[in-house]
Amino acid sequence: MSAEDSPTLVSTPVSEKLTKKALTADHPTWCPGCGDFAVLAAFYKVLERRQLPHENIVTLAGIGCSSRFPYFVNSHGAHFIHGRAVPLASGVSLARPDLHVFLFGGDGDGFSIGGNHLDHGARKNIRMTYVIMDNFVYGLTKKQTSPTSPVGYKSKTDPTGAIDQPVNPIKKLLAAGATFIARTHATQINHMIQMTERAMDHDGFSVIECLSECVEFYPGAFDPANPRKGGEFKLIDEKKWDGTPEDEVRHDVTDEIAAYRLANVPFPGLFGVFFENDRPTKNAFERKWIETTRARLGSPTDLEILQKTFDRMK
Amino acid sequence: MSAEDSPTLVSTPVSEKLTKKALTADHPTWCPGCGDFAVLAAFYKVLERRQLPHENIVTLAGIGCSSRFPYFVNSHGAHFIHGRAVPLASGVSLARPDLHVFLFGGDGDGFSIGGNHLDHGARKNIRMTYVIMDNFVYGLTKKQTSPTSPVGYKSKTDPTGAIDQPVNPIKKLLAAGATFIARTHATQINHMIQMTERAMDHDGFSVIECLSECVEFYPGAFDPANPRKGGEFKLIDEKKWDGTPEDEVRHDVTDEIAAYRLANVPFPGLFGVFFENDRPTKNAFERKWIETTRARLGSPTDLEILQKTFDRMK
Amino acid sequence: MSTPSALPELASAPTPVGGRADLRPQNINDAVIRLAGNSQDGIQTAGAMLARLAGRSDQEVMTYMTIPSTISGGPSIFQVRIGTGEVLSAGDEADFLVAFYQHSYQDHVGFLKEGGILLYDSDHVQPDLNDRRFVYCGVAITGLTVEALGGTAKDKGKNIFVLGLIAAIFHLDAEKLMGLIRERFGGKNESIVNTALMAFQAGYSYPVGTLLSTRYEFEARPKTGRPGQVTMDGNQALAYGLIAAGVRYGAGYPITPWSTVMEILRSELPKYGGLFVQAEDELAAVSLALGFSYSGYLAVTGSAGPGISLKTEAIGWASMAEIPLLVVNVQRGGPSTGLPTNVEQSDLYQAVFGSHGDSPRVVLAAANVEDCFYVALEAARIARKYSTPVLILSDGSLATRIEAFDEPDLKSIMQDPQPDFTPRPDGYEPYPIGGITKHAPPGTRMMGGKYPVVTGLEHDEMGHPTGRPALHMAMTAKRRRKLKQLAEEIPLPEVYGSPEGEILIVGWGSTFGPIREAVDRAKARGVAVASLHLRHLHPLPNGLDSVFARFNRIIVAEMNDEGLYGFGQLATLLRARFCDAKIRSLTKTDGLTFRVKEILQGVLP
Amino acid sequence: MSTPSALPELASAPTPVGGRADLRPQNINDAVIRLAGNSQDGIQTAGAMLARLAGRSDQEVMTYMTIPSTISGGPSIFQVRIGTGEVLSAGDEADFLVAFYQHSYQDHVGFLKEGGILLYDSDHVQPDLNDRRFVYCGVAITGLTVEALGGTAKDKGKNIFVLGLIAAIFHLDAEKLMGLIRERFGGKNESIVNTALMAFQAGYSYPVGTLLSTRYEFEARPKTGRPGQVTMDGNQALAYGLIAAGVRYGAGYPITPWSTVMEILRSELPKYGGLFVQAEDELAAVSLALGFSYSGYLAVTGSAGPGISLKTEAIGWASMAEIPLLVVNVQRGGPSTGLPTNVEQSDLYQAVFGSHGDSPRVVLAAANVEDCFYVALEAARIARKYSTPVLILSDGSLATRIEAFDEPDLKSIMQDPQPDFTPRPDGYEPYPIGGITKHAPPGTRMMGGKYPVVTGLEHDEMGHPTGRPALHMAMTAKRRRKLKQLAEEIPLPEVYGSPEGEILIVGWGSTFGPIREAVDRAKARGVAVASLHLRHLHPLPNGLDSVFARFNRIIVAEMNDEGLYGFGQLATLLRARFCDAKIRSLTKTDGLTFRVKEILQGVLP
Ligand SMILES: Cc1ncc(C[n+]2csc(CCOP(=O)(O)OP(=O)(O)O)c2C)c(N)n1
Ligand SMILES: Cc1ncc(C[n+]2csc(CCOP(=O)(O)OP(=O)(O)O)c2C)c(N)n1
Ligand code: SF4
Ligand code: SF4
Ligand SMILES: [Mg+2]
Ligand SMILES: [Mg+2]
Repeated sequence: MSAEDSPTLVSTPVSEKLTKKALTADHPTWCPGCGDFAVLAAFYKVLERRQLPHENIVTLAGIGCSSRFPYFVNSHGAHFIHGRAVPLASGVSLARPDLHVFLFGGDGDGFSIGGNHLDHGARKNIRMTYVIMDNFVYGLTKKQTSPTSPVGYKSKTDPTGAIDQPVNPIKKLLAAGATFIARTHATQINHMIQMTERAMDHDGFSVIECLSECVEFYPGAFDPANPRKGGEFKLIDEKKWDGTPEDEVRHDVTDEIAAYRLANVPFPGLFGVFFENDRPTKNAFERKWIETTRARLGSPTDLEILQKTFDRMK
Repeated sequence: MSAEDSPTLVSTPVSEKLTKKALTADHPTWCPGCGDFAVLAAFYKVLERRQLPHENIVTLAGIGCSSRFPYFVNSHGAHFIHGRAVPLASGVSLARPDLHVFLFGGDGDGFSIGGNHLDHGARKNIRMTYVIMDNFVYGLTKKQTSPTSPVGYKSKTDPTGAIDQPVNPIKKLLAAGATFIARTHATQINHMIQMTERAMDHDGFSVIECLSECVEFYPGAFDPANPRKGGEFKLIDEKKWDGTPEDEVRHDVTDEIAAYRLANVPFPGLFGVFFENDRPTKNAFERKWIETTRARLGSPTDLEILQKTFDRMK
Repeated sequence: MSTPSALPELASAPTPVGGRADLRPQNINDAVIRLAGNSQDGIQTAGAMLARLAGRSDQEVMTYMTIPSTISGGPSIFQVRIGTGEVLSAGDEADFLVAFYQHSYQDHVGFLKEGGILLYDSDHVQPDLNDRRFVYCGVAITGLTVEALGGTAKDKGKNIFVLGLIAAIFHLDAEKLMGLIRERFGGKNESIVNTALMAFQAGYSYPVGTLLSTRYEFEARPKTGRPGQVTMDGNQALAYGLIAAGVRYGAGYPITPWSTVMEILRSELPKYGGLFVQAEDELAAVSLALGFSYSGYLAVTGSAGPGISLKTEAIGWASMAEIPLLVVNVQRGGPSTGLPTNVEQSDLYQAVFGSHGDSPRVVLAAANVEDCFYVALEAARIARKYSTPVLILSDGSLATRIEAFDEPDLKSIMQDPQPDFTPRPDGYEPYPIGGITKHAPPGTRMMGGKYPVVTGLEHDEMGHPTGRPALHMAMTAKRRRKLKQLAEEIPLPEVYGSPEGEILIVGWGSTFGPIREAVDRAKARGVAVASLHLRHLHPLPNGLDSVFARFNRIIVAEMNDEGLYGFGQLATLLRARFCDAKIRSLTKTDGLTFRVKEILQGVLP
Repeated sequence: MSTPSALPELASAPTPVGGRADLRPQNINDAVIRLAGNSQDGIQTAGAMLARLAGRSDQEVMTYMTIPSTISGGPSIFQVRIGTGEVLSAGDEADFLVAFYQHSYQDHVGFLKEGGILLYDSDHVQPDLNDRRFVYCGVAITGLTVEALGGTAKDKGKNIFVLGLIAAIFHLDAEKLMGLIRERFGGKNESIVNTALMAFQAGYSYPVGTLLSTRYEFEARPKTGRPGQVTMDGNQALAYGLIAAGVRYGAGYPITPWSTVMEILRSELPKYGGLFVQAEDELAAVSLALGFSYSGYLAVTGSAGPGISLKTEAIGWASMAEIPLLVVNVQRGGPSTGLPTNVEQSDLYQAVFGSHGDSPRVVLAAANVEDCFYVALEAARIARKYSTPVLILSDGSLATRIEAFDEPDLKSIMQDPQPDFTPRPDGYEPYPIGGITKHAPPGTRMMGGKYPVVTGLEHDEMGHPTGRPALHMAMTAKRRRKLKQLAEEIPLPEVYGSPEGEILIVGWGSTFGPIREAVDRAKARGVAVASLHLRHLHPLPNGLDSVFARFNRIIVAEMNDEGLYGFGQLATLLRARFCDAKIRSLTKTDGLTFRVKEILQGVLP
């Protein structure tokens, strides 16, 4: 058997239209006004537009407010343990090329307890789309300093203001080798939709850091970044490769050093695609190995392969 | 009590000279020819030169061939569990400003299972000197692919050659925020000594990636990099700030982007200091908080502080 | 632990008082007041003030609260039980229910005892007045609060208005309460304090006489010769207990219901020259704590079940390297993420057996809020004396429950945090086979010139790794022996109730109160039931078998599952040790604390 | 498991043979050969060929080896026991010792039985010829090898030279051995094969007759009607068992002695269209495996103790979310990093109780190399049927020990790895309270339009998180019930030896062989000792109490510590369940497998 054979059996596109209604599950338990609602709305929109086979959508998450996402999407899904959603999703992705693996989580889940898995998922370039709802705080556990909390932020674990330098998510992802890295904002639903679509079209480990406000424990965290509140939402000006002189100064998303430099722009920073390249995925490498191996063997059954091995052990 | 008061009692410099003999403990269990012997020799040399108070040297490690280091140094030391030596060392460093905290380990210990702790130790800038003996392989467990194994390396877990893109340690450390990052080679004992001395003089989280050959499972890994074997050992040309035109093109170790660029040089890469800056340590921040708090309180005894708290709970 | 002073009459009355509330005696010595609203209504603030007032009035008090499963907002209750006798549990039934909303009324009226008083916000609640079991007392809480505060405060202030109402009904000391309000809101700007006081006054001066024919008054029973009381919740008691025990360093990662311990320590330790680090995860937290302990400062880490699972490898290292360490587990409902905001005692197995290999450790559990304080001291004493990891089990009910207890005599209790840096003589062995390990922290001069390495590999007396068969046997025995030595010094707990008889209820952790109250109630009914509370769970005290021999049935009541073979976790440990088939289980896993009547039903034939 | 065919005479003889070796019968049916040298000498290669030859010759065989604690190099032994009767343990004493160096001689001569033969390299070893207990047979192994190979190969080839010598002394089938040499070195270049064959010939043609007056020959006792044998070590058997069980995906992280399982799976699974991932740590490994299992493909993860400690949180999720998963623990000496290259059975507690909360899981243990294969099948069957995590315990002695066993009938055994993607009907409930959970893997169409979420929070039948008290009770019971149902279908293991009597030795895991051999030897001495082997450790099979009732003493022999109360880990579990005070322990923690005589000494009065 090959992992590829089987799922295709059932993934034949289904004729029923994927409506928002069909995608809606439990009513979110988030606080009224929480930025995560917008992320959910954008995700519904993307799925409606793309009309993937309903049964092939998988929504996975770790633990946190944001990680409750899978309950609110009517798709196959799993709500895992804190910080380990990337390897869970890697298992799903590597075994099942027929599925669209979406992963949602928070800054604590992704950059603190889960930070190592993020890096290794990135360097191995395992195909999945991962949206990190960054609210600069631990929401579910009620206001402790998170790895992205800015210096000075007063939380329950830093009553006089946070002192540790925060993680720079974009730099972290670049250094680790993620092949698609973007940044967006929960108040910018169209931009969010656009980023999500590009991420899911990317064949590799694609991550979107989405600033998403925690109105309960860090209200106004992104005020300056929020155009609705008079802030600025500065987009990355991507190269159009049109040969014009203006294009010279535009950002080449395949340029790692340039992306790293853009990641230094201070808060609220830039939004859009920082980096994208098409390094082969681990999914592809492993599949190739499987195929080469099997081709070399001819087409024996599983029983024949094992029998042969045992014969050598006589 | 303040953590600072006490240790000074006992750390009064000792008159006996710190000789190699006094520093030597068990005979290393490493394979004859293992690169780690040279790292140990360099460390003895550094300690002999610096004449730290013997009792204030602490040698810590996780698990791996390289992590057996503490047994071979006659100093206070601990041989911890796999991958968690950075937080162990952080505890020692934060509680005991009187101690010189040295940490040794392998690429698996540091970049694979311990990768997250490395990043968080770096961003928090916890004072310690960490030497990672990178042999591109899991030595102690006998030849599995390590996070730095190059693509194509044939190990027991990649019989047809490694396929995952390896970690780039320098990029990882830069992105995480380490404040001293250097690279050296076990065959270059003088360079190693020099790097170690600069690292220990750096007030912050200082890391040295030291290429150290595993003669048992990856002999010749660094042949091209080994001048003794006719390879090249290309040093980073650091800025001298002498105003000369030649200095223009030299590397500014405080320039993060430049350092990131240098990290892209393909194997065997460059050697020397990639990055150094003097961001305040977590040790300093926390101590300042302690001092401000205690200054505000006046000089009550521990009993008085707790009694006052209880009085408020009546 | 508090000693019984007087039996709470209302709560121990086996038959409902019945009839009308105004038939109840004016003097009461026990009342259960449940405030039911939404979590943003500040009912916890009001409830906590009642608890603190009781503490200051030398009364016993215990609170109980629920946390909604939504992230913020949602239905929530806060319950206060106040008594002049001993208060052992938060109460099975309420004497007095305050319902802020219709859902509060509907969800909780079943908890009100017959003859109890329903105080409801008539602006929101329409009770079924035909149900003649209760006394109805409707007050336009919302409207009157808005009116009193001038309409600017929206819903804010209702909680304090209700506090005033309760003060009037129970004849509480209004002056003291206003003092508490001033303390509570004092740090903020003046107008907030004034608004709160206005709300209180409005409630206090409400003409309750028009609705109720009786005013209640707590019997004045001053506890002679005892010090004053302090009022706090279990996590506070635990955190301050650690400080009293000389713990100055620690590390943790947030998780409900452990987080507040770490938040307190993070804020408080710098005052003592110490430090608490919020780590990137639980693996780092326990490792940091071990770094602190290795450095000479007995340190603490903690979590709830999921985080403790992540710490088991490092705890095993502490066993092997014989490093003292305190590990707090504020248990919640399990397994996995489970029921984060509910209570359970299902992590005992993990505490005792959770690491690979034979890795002996000490396990203690706190009985009530007061004991959270003292158990921390005992844990630190043991960790230091035996150079061993000690797990302290608390749980989600103790974490948030407020109790008043006799103020500890800090002067005689405070422990010195200072490590021993005196130079060690020549011939020092880090791991003496015959003795108990006492590490020389780094910074200590070794006069023989040989410096120690502590290690998780099996080792000889000097800490050198070794695979020598005889040595592993000897070292395993050494690590076992010290805990056996500890077992010898642990006092055999006293039986509560008749020292022999038909039934002995054995409990551990927060079931302490309900089990005692069950014994009291059974006694009142003339049934001979006794109880035994185990605070040291591993090692167990010696001599339990002789106690068990005096009873015909031993029933271990605990909040965990009966397991595959019908026995809860402590019951299993006891059966394995004593092979006494009389030992049976009374277990439950509904995420709620034991009600006294559940215990009685479970144990009485 | 092999059934006993004939008792090994030499090994079961209670009194030493004594006198001179040439007095021994020409026909033997059991010989213990110990090769002692340094690990780089290739003694494992030579030993493994002897084992394989025995397997091909329908003989029983068992090997035993030590790994030095230095990273490479250092003293090492490889022991082969070959018999035409049943070989149950690697042997308490050697009949034949090959000493490559002086230290090999010194360290191992005590292991040679009286009358045994010492074959030594006279270029390196000077034995004490005055010690008349042994037969001395000095051969200039180094010199002759160098001579035979032309001096270019340094020390390489000594192992094969010795193989030739042994073949001559034991009258082994030289043709078959040369075939094995060709197979072993065949992949590499031709000259290597030729060199090896030259070394073999040199040893085989050495005039042993000048030194020994007797040649030994194994009795020919063809096992009629049985299939051929396969020869492999325990980790190979386990890995291939997993493949036969339809496991196609897995993830792990290296650790001794688990690593070779993962190395085999990493190389083999692609042939079957599957995949094994080397993860960044054990936390990731178990999570990846859960991702595979969640996707529909029953997956495996594994480690030794330290890594299993890291997996306990995720295993708890598998309990709660009811995801099938296989978790292999190849146990080593503990606690902590412990004794990585030694054997111990001290992770049983962790296997059963290692996660927080009440998180039921299944625990099985392999008895011998053959059983490593079959236990994998049983584990996969249970995991699939009950949608549960199953822990498989093996240990460091099984991992590297080579045995020959009857070739499995793969045709009837092979399991289909294919997930069930058939669309689920309307009304599908992921977590039916009444039934056993059978997840619909992603990719499965849900005809009712409602797609399932699997979760580690407590949940209702649909997977919605809930804190409802009654539901947590019901779901906890559901998860417990399925394991009780499993317990009903597990066969009660048969008693080996007399079905009732004085002493019953209970064992689990790799103590199987030595315990059986102890029973045989006791029988030979006329003492009525029986044994019972437990393969299903959690849940335990029902009905053990009725077996225990037939014996006066129940002694649980296991390689772990006696603990605080005097009982090993399985003994503790059995005592807790049955409260039978007859159940006592025979434990040891010297990092070595049980010797038969240790068991006899321990159990006989
Ligand atoms: C092992 C473990 N540790 C800790 C927790 C407690 N916990 C739950 S969510 C969370 C962090 C939440 O922060 P984030 O990931 O940023 O998500 P948010 O709630 O802000 O969306 C923590 C610490 C847990 N469930 N498991
Ligand atoms: C939790 C845990 N997992 C795995 C191991 C096994 N292990 C020991 S050392 C090691 C890796 C060694 O590689 P590296 O860190 O590069 O050190 P080296 O031996 O190459 O110097 C591993 C996987 C362990 N001891 N503990
Ligand atoms: S606590 Fe914050 S992050 Fe969580 S649901 Fe509420 S607003 Fe959103
Ligand atoms: S195995 Fe490799 S890394 Fe380990 S001691 Fe030997 S040469 Fe060094
Ligand atoms: Mg967050
Ligand atoms: Mg390495």
